[in-house]
Amino acid sequence: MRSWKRTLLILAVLALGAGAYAEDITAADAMFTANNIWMMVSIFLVFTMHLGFATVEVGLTRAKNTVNILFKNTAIVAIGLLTYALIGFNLMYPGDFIIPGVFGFGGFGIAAPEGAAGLIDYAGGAYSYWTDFLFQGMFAATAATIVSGAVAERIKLPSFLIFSVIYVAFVYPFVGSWVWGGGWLAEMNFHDFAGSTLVHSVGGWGALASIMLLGPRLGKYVNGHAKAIPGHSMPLLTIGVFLLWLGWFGFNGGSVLSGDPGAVSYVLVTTSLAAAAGIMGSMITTWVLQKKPDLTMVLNGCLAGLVGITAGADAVSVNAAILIGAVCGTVAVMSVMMFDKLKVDDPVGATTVHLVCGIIGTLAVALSPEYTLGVQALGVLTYGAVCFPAAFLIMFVLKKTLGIRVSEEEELKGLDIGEHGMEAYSGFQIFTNS
Amino acid sequence: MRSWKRTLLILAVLALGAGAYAEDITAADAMFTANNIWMMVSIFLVFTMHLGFATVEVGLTRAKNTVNILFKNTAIVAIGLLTYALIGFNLMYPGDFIIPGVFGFGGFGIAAPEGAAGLIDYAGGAYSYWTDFLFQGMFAATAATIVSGAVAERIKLPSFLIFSVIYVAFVYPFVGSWVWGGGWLAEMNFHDFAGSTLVHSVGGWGALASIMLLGPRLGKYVNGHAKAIPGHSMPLLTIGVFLLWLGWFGFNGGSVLSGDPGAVSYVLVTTSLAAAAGIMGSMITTWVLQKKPDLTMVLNGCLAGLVGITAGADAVSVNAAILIGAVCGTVAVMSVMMFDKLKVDDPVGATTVHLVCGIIGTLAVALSPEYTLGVQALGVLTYGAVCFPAAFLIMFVLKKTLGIRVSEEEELKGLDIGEHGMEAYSGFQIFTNS
Amino acid sequence: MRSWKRTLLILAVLALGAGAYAEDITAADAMFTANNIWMMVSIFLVFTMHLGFATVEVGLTRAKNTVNILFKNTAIVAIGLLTYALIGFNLMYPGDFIIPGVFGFGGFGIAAPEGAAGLIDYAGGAYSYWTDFLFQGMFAATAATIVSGAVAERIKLPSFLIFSVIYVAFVYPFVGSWVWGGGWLAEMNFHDFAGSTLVHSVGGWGALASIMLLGPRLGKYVNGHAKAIPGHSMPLLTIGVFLLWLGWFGFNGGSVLSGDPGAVSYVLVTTSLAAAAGIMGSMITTWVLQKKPDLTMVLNGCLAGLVGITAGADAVSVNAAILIGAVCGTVAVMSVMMFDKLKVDDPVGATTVHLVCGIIGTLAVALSPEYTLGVQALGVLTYGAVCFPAAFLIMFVLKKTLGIRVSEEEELKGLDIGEHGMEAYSGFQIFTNS
Amino acid sequence: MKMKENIMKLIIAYIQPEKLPAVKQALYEKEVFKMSVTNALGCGQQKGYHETYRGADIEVNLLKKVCLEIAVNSEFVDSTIEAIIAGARSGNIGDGKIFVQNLEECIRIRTGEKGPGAIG
Amino acid sequence: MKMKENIMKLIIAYIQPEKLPAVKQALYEKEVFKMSVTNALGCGQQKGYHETYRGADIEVNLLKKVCLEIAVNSEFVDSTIEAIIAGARSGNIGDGKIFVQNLEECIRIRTGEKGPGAIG
Amino acid sequence: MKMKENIMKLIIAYIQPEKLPAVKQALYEKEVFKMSVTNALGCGQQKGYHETYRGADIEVNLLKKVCLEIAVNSEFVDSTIEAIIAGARSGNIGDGKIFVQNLEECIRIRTGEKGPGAIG
Ligand SMILES: Nc1ncnc2c1ncn2[C@@H]1O[C@H](COP(=O)(O)OP(=O)(O)O)[C@@H](O)[C@H]1O
Ligand SMILES: Nc1ncnc2c1ncn2[C@@H]1O[C@H](COP(=O)(O)OP(=O)(O)O)[C@@H](O)[C@H]1O
Ligand SMILES: Nc1ncnc2c1ncn2[C@@H]1O[C@H](COP(=O)(O)OP(=O)(O)O)[C@@H](O)[C@H]1O
Repeated sequence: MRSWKRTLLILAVLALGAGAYAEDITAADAMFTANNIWMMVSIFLVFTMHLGFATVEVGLTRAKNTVNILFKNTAIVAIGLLTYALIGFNLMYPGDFIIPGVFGFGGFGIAAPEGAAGLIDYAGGAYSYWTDFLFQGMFAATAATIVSGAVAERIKLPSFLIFSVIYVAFVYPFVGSWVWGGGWLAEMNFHDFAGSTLVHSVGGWGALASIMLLGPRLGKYVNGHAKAIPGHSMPLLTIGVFLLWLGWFGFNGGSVLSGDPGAVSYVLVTTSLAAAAGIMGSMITTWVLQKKPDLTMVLNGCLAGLVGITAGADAVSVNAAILIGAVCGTVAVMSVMMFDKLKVDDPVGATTVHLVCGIIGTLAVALSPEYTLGVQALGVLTYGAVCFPAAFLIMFVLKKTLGIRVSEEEELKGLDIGEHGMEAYSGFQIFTNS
Repeated sequence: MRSWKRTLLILAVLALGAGAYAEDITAADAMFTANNIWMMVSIFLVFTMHLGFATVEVGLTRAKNTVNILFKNTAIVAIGLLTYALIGFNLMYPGDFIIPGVFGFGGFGIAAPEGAAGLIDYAGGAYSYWTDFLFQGMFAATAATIVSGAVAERIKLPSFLIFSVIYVAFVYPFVGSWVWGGGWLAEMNFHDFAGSTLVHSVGGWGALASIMLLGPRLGKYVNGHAKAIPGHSMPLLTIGVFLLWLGWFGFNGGSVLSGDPGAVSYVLVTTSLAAAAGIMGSMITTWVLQKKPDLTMVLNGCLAGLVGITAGADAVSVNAAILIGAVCGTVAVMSVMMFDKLKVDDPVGATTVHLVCGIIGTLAVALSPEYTLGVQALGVLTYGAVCFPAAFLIMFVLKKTLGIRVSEEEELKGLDIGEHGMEAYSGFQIFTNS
Repeated sequence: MRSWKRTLLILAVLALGAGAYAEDITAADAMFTANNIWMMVSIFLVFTMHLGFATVEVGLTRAKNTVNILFKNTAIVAIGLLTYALIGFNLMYPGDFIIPGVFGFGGFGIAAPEGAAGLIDYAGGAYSYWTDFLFQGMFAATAATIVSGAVAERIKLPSFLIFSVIYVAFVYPFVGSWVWGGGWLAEMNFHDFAGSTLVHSVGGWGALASIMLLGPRLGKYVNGHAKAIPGHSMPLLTIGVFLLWLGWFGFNGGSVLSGDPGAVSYVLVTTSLAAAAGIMGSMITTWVLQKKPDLTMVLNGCLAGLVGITAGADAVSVNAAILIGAVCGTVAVMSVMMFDKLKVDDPVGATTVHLVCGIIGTLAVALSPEYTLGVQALGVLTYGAVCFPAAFLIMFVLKKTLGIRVSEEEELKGLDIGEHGMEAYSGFQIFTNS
Repeated sequence: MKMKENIMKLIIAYIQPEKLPAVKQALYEKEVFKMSVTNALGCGQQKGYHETYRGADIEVNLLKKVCLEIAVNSEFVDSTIEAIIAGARSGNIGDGKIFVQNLEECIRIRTGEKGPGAIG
Repeated sequence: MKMKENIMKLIIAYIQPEKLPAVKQALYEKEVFKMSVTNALGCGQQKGYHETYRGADIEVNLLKKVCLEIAVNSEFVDSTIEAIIAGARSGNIGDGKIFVQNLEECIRIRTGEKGPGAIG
Repeated sequence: MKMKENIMKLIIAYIQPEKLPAVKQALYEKEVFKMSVTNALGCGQQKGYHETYRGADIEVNLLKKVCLEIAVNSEFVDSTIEAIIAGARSGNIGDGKIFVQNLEECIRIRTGEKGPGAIG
């Protein structure tokens, strides 16, 4: 903060006569600065989502596994940013492809083009090279974070970290390049505005594959029917969901890739109304199906609405946005129950929120005349066909080698003691028998 | 995030020679973009306040009612946004009035004026139509949230939700139109910059009416004198107050309705200093009156200062701002005690913070030569005369029909089990006998 | 929110023909508005750090001292802002010095220069006077907050508050003027971009002096070797660290002192990568040294990386940033252990994170060709030579007069009951015997 | 030994948490001022309740109770029991139980004092 | 007195927390439906564990246990004990202990009913 | 029965929470290694304290205590009691109480072992 340089500047200015320094500022410079500020704000908002994910996952699981979840989510952010700097960014935005539209790689590491090429000319005055990298990098970790919630309370820490590195460094950017990198799906006019499919489904498929290989938590399915394993902190869950909604303003709003007032503010409105409708839809559904309204379902419903609108936030009408939110909120409640029926144990509902609603949202883009259900469905299937097997393979290899599941004893005592040798709430009396 | 389109754009640009695309950008466009970004940032900050309210209310109440409070606050945000989109926005900003200066309605639903009329020309280049809607919409839910805290730990969920819908959809925007909608009080030069009266007192009057009809919590007043019912989480309370202060930067700063550097930054300064003075004023007062300084009082004092400065943040001097904050902080401590003397049970001090300090702040605007105490007082009285009876009526009808209070047994066991069938802190050993 | 004035404006506009109002807007105005918005966003982010500090400190200490820590951190923000308005700002940025380069004072209180001089001309169109004050003011409290964590769980509240007032009102701005105020170290080209030394080390030296006078917590060192005193909430700790990282975007990004897209976005990237590298460095180190990876160490490592990059975020290369982060993360783990060996009891690792890594970061600036290790080292030594004795003196006087340590009985029962007469988690069953 | 056995009793009562204040009140009136309280989970005739959490079944059959332990000299046994009943009875299943045991010895840590005298 | 003494017993068992569901199951099968549960910390042969927290040594020798208190009529004592053992035994150190005491009296608060009849 | 009665005792002690480490230390020195600990709230001569919360009166008369349960063979009773007193006494009101009861039986779950041998 070298205000003294500022002082000098001012003196200079005064010397020249006030405002003189202003002459060489163009409207384009000012626009570039404003646009870039918007993108940086979006970076902060997306960053905040990682805290949101951490608290949601912690809130929906048991106290004895809290440290482990927090650890995973902290590590993922670091892994995401560093691998994205090393490989991901240039794999997802290769510039020109090696296998046209399918695969490209711009080389290792990050470096801004010289001069204006890395600044005002980098993206037509919308943002700088560094802003672009960081915005995209903040997205990258998300895919692994989604998996983290689904596998919580039973996965071995090292195996999870290895999975995350591979999934975030290679799978996510590789498949991402097909749309956002300008690949073949983009050319087919497949539309996924901010990532219902590219981010959320990619994470969701990874989560599904992982929990299928991992199996349910001990005591989750007792002689054939599902038992509840209540999360230990509703306040943390709620804090997380609000932070995620907040972050979504940047996740979707930033995906406009400029500060364009009309476009961005419209996206913020569709995003907010879909989230609100998701709350309402899930509230009614849980009240009807469970007699008493379940807070965790309503909060899942809010996220469901947000994931659902992500693909078409810029393209659908306000009413369509509300509809998408309401449908996703309603489906979310049923989907959580369905996965339990199928004995697929997902402690936080990640597969429901990110996979199921990610698919719904991607298809719903067809509500806008510009896009066709066929192409949207093709995109959905493609990502499923690639990401599920990929995640399954990685986890399978880990299962056969390092092993992916903690011992029964450790699972009972909790992963906090087992993996980290510490408690999350030292001194508090907590019944650990469930 | 269609970076590939970006790529095309860049190619185009390079073709034309760098910067060429920039030619048609005007300073007004850039200013519009910057202003709108500021307003969007304010939206995010005001949104954050809803999380702040939720955690404050949870922190100041008992563990056994936590889920219920979180549920209410989540529902309110959704209700606020959806009803505001359907009715509120056009009731509060009707454009032209049906009953001049008193009542107008612009029709159901939201739709942006075509072209520039919804963009740069919508508000003289300050923000777009959608930005306006969302900023105003984020305010709307606040009034109901304020009530939520005061009625906590004993109100029936359905009745509260119905009350919220009516109060937020009709009462708040209707009375709001008198000032911000350009109604009769605005014409009389009544000044309420960001809503000490229009938002906080409106909520406060609703809270007062509700708790008078609801009665105190069991065990609050034992043979004639007040017993303490300690809140269960000081960390959640503190998180909430900090988030509210943060949100207030957007609540007040955004109320400048443009990014004007001088005006906005001045408002941020008066807001911050009033909050700081509120902390100091309440700290000294609680230390003197209670021997030991009470954290909950100091945090209430901070909010008191913020509510107090809200009406005049743009109009009063820096010293006046500090004075207003200090007075509100001091009064807050005494007011909390006074309401207890009056056997009006308000678990979170909502009536003190939002009503009492909202009134003080509105009157204090007269410290600025531009405004008169008489008109400010008239405004205060008007809102009390309309909102208190309105809220009272709604609650009264609910009391006679659905009932507004849970059974004694449910209140003792806690609303989390009663209304939601779940616990907020599963596994934790908590004494529920108080 | 006077939308009605807006309405008038629009009418005016339409009268003049759309866009007419736009004529007198210059690119410089737009740039000024954009820059100032960026600085205001930075203010919000830095403000958020205070909540981050509060939750980190609470998370790493015992439940029985929670209220006291929250109280201190709330008070400090108020003290910081008010004293900075009264004295600090004009002591740190005196304009011209009384003792050249060493000491200056611009007079009591704050007041913006008239007209453009306080606006567009104040800082060459980068931000307004009020923005400058608030941004700097948000930094001020930080130094005292750092001390707060180190002295937690045993210091007398009044003595701590008095210490904070003096340290924040006089010491911090006085020594700060030597660099940011344009003093002698600035003239020697000592570089501390955002305050590894000016903020973090200044706080760190204060912390070290204080805990040396205060002595370790009861039961911390039992017959010669260190016993663990586990913190009571890992979720609060994690929330705090994420909020601090978020805040750092404003702490470092705002220190560019304008919205310059290239400069700011580059700083955000170096800051993020250093934080990520800090996580990785500490993760590996704790895993190796403690067998099981310790979450608290990894989170300290993240902060260590952030403190480390703060001095050179604008000057070092991307790779250097990663290196600095990794080194600080690794050193942090060892340093925490070392301080325990030295029987210097620092419950939150403030001395490690802010002092040790502040020094490393300041020296690491020499990785950039523009700056020399000699001058950087001189700066480090100077601040140590002034701040440590200053803090020591203040605390020593307090120790001999008011006393700085609570009674043994109070320490055992907890400061929440002792200093505030309340519990942080009313109703929860907590073992208070450690 | 024998004798003492009849002199001091340990009364253990499981009651509904919300009744604790009333029971304490009733005990005070009978001049029983000393007691120890812990919170417990109980399972008895009161069948517990079924809820669903995220659609899955959750059967809560361990209900929150409060456990009182009161050491008294035998002449106080009856009045203590009456007081507990007076404060804790609601007539509903789940009101709880009172158990009485012999106490061989009682020592006041502060003074080392032993026997009946140390109880109060 | 003597007689009663033999009629009712209070069984106190300390078990591993994770065994509680199994023990409850086993007790139900033996038709013992009533019990009180508290969580406790235990220290015994099972030596506890050492961890490091921020590099400092942390010795946890008070391990989480669950305490069961079950009042039964003497004819149920053996079957109750068997059930507890059946549910709680893992063969590892730390499985826990069962203690049996005499119970002088038992009162059902709801009805005031006394003696063996009030137990069940 | 009679005999056993004299062989095993259950010692229950309520102490100040902050004294637990000292008491454990003292017990170790007397070679008493096994015990169970729960936290309790106690109300006794120690009058509790008055505070105000948000200006309203809050009377805390249930103070935090720790409850120790130790089963021992009779020859250990005295040394155990001494150890507890040694560790827990501060001379102030609130130091706590020790209660001694007979123990009819003791079973080690792991081995099924019964009687005095199972205690240690
Ligand atoms: N035989 C017993 N052993 C231990 N605790 C018991 C026993 N019977 C009852 N309790 C305790 O008393 C509580 C109330 O008993 P319950 O049978 O539900 O009500 P009631 O005594 O009115 O029939 C139980 O939750 C349990 O804590
Ligand atoms: N003599 C005793 N007094 C009180 N509690 C005991 C006693 N012996 C064992 N316990 C309880 O039983 C638990 C298990 O005992 P431990 O000796 O660790 O296992 P094992 O009985 O298999 O040797 C202890 O943690 C403690 O709670
Ligand atoms: N008669 C009793 N029955 C049950 N618990 C008791 C009894 N007397 C004392 N206690 C326990 O011992 C603790 C300390 O007793 P107190 O009377 O306060 O101190 P002192 O024994 O030094 O007079 C009490 O808080 C309570 O937990």
